[in-house]
Formats: sequence, structure tokens, C-alpha cells
Amino acid sequence: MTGMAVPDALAQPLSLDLFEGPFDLLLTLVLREEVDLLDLPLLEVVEGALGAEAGERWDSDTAGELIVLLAAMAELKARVLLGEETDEEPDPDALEAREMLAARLVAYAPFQRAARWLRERAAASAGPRYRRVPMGGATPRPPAPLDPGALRDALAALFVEAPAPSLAHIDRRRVSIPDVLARLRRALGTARDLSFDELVRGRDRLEEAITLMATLELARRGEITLSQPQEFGDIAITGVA
Amino acid sequence: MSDAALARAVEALLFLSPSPLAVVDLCEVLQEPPGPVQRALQEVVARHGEEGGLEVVEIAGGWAMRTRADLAEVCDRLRDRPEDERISPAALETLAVVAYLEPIGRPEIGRLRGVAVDSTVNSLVERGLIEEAGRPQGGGAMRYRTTRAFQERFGLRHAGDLPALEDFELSGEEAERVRRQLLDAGHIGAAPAAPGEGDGHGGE
Amino acid sequence: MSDAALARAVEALLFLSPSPLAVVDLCEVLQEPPGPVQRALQEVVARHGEEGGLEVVEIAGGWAMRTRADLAEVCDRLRDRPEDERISPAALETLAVVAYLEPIGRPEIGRLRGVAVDSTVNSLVERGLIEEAGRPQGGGAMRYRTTRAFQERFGLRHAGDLPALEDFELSGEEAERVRRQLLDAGHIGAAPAAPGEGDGHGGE
Repeated sequence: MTGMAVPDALAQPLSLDLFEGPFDLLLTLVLREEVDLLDLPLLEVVEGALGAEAGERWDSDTAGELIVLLAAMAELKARVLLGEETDEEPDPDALEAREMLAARLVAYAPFQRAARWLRERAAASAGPRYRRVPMGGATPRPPAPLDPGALRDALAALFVEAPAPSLAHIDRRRVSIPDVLARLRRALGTARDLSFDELVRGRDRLEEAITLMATLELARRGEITLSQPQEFGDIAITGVA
Repeated sequence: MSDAALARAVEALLFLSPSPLAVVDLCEVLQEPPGPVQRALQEVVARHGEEGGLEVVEIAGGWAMRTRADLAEVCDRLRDRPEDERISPAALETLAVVAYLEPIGRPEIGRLRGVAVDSTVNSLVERGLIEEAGRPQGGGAMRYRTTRAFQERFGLRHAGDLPALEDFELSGEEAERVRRQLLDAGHIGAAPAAPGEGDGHGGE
Repeated sequence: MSDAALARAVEALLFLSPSPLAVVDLCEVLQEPPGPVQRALQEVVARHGEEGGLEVVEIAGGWAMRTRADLAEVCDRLRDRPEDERISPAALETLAVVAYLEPIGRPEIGRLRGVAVDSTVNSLVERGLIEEAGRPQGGGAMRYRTTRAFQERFGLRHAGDLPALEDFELSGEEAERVRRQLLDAGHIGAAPAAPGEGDGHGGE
């Protein structure tokens, strides 16, 4: 393992009762080098996350996705313990669900890190004390009159069918893997050799990450070969004719 | 008003005001343009250096005079201070989501966090760290934003005084590892390194 | 504590205290004998000379930090600034629910608004815009109604003098019950509010 910087916050001891939500749990698990998913006490994970002691109710989609994943892990674990062969092809639906879970995790991770930043800020800002002595001035002037129409509008807004929650402002920042795959294939259609650095020049880090995923996926499918002569150097992408 | 006179007045106003004063508030009360008021603020900041017990800082959308952090203990002996309630990790993550995406409604927060956030949002409202910010036009779920108390508690100079969210994104390697771990979790050995597969970049 | 450290602490304490602090009080909080505390006081007095906007003086049996007398005018301008009397989205929405459906209890307001309303209701009561209206017969949660001050603020002639809810379309779980209530109170017309049919006699 080289070049994989594990953030400090993730280097804390693993304690299963600390998890506050599915992403917290998963991110911590999958970003820790030393935790092999096979070694996890799965029952404890599920209990800690969904049991009576859990801090927040998970939303049903996420809980479903996660339980499917954990179930697959449990089955695998059983097979390994029984010494069975485990090299059959996974169910494509399960793989797709995991892709989506991975995308959500990657999208959520920044907020989890931002929360840690906030915690540090709170600690650093805890010392100063404010005076806050009320000033007690002159009798305030009567406040400006308000428009009664605002009352009608406020009530009306309560009884409008709410639109489905939109994550448009988040999706804007999300990059779709199929789009990136298509872009990669288009690029390979015009040149047989590509530079990864060239491919992601001017793109943000999320896009860079997804492009890397897409590149690896194409390599796995045998559509391209990759070489990286220098550690951390540019990756040469070569289309397989 | 001369610069020196303005600095004296600014010092007095910051002392009196129970909440931070924005530059526009100071300009209004002092009946002076922003330029001289800014200069006066800088002079008052400089006057209260580390050798004193007070400091003048930009916080929560304005300027405030407050005691220096290292004197917290002696200050609390004078004036009992309710212990700052601990903010749970769940509440902190919800705060982070609201701070970066405000105004934002519960359904969106919940979808993003993967949990039902009703009780967490309620408790943050009760604690004054977030507040209602109106419903979207045409109706829909109430949206929330962070408050001045939030900015004060976390030492932010104004709304949005946060590091760029991009700075917190997973690196390409980490993102790939998340995906890999999840994909591989249920089928070890299903995708061993095919010939030519270059995961060298991922550090695996 | 060194003399310099003591002076810093004394400055912070005088700043925080809303009333003068006697030397014995300072000694107790600082856990120092009177001699050093007196010296620290003198240093803080000297630090706040005429070139600054604050002064440290002995009055009414104690020591106090206050603004200098010649700055009274500008200080009064800060004090007399009109309070921010804006109505938040949360307050407006709660007022609307109470005004159209009064008398109404917190649980029902909360159900209609889909958010916790305790702090909003409390603050509206404090501001005199709503008031308690007794509990329903047979017990139950305290109910609220709008006040005279509310009518004045919105320029209404009497309780129930509210804009008619023309073209008012209701959807959602509570719709039928709320519609009946609004109908009984005369805020909507008898015909179910199909577009263009609201006769809006409610406001009369």
C-alpha cells in the first residue's frame, strides 16, 4: 500500500456504537485500510446502526441498500468460513445498487469531513465570552404595519402538494459514470493513446475521481490497457484494437 | 469626525452592543462613510492586543468586543455559564449539510444523509443553531438555514465563511477505494486483476 | 498570577460585569489578595485613558467599565435604534394558521406546519401577537388566538377580518377537516374552491 493517505480522523479506533448513520458507518469502514470487510462483526454493525439504540432512523432506501450489501457480506463470510469457492459472477442488479451506494457515499463524504472541521472550530471558538448586557434604550417606535395578504399566502403555501424532494443542487455536482465512460470512449475513437492528466485537465476533483473509476472499469472490461511508469505520475491509456 | 474621535466612538459602541455590529450599522449610528469606519475598526482592533484581556473580532456578520479565549475560566467564575451542550456527530453532520446547501429542506437533508432527520432538525432549531427560512415558492417543505448563533458558536465571520466544499472531497484514490470495497464486498475473487488492469494509480 | 496577567483578568471581568465589582468580589473571583488586585485595577484604569472610548471608574462601592461621558450622544443613537421587528417566515406562517383557524393548539399547528412550533409560539406570545385562549372542554392542549396588537399590526378591523381565501385549493391529509373549519369560520365560500368559483365572502 503506497500513496494512500488515510485522513487523520479515520485513524481513530473503530467503535461500532459511534456510528450515526449509514454513510458514517460505511465511509469509516471502507476508508480504513486495516478493516477487512470480511472481519466485521456484521450483526453488531446492523444492531448498532438500526437497533433501538441507534440515534436516527435511517431512510428506508438507504437501509435497504445497506442491508442487501451486509447480507451479501454475511453470505460471503459464511462461504469463506466453510471453505467454499466464491468466484461466481455477482448479480448485476446487486452491483448496480452498490455503484449507486458508492456514488452517494462519495457525494456525502465532504459533508462528513466538513462536520469534523466544524467540531474543531467549535473547540477553538469556545473560550471568548460576550458581554451581552441589554442596552435598554428609548421606547421603540411602533413597528411598520404588515400586509394581511401575507397571512393568506402563508396559509395557502401550507396546503400545496409538496413536490418530490429535489437534489438538483447536489446533482449539479454529481458526475455520472455512464457520461464519463461515453466521453472516454469518444476520446479513444479519435486517438489510440490518451493521457489521464490531459483527460481531466480543468475538471474538479470529483470528476477526476469518477474519470479514474471509469478508466479502471474500461480496463477491467479489457477495452483499454493502462500503464503508469512513475508512481503518482501520469497514466497512459491505450485503446485495445 | 477625526479618525481618533471615530475610533473612540467605535470602541464605545462595540462595548455597549449586546450583539455584533455590522459595518453598515456602525456607519448608520456614527453617520460616517464605510472607509473611515473601517479604519477606526482597525485601530480599535490594534488597541486591544494580546497584552489586554479583551479583543475585537469580526464574527457572525459584524464586529464584536469580547474577552480573550484564555480567560474563559476566570470569566466563568464571575458569571456562571450554562455548559455548552455537546453537539452529537449526527447533529454536526446535519449542520454541515445546512451550512453548505442552505436554504435546504428536511427531505433533501434526509436523502443526502440517508437518515430521517426530523428529530435532529428539531433539536437544532430548539438550540437556535438553525432556523426556518421559508418554503419554496409554490409551496413545499420548510427550508432551513444556519443562524448567527451558529456562526458565533463556530467562530465564523459571516454566513458562508466556510472552506470550499471541494476541499473536503475524497481524493480520486479514496473515491475509487470506496467503490472497490463496496463492489468487492460480496464477491471476493470475482474480479481478480485482469491482465493489463492498472490499479496502480489507486495504490491498491 | 503575575501583575500583567492579573490586569488582563481584571479588564475582562470589568468588561463582562453588568454592575460595579467591589474589590472583595474581584479578590474572590481572582483568588488573589487585595494588594495585587488594587495594582491591577490601577493598571486597567491607566490603560483606558482619554484617548479611548471607555473608562474604568470607582462608583457606588465598586469598579466599573463604562463608555466615556462625551460619547453619550452617539451611544444614545445606538440605544434608540428601532428594534428589528421583522416577522420571520416561521412566525408569519404560524400567525396565519392561528388567525384563520383560531382557537388552535400547538399540536395541531405543528401538524399543519409539519415542523416543531414550540419556540415560535412562545416568541409570538412574548411579542403579544397571539395569546392563550383556554383549553377545550374535556381537556387537551392550550389553544391560542390572535390579539388586538396582531390586528393593529396587520391593519385589521376586528378578529376574523382576514383576506378571503379565494381560489383556495387544499390538498394533503388535513385538507377536508381544515376546509370545513375555514368554511365554518366564513373564510372560504360554500362551494368547494374550484378555480374561479371562490366567492370570497369571508372577509366581510
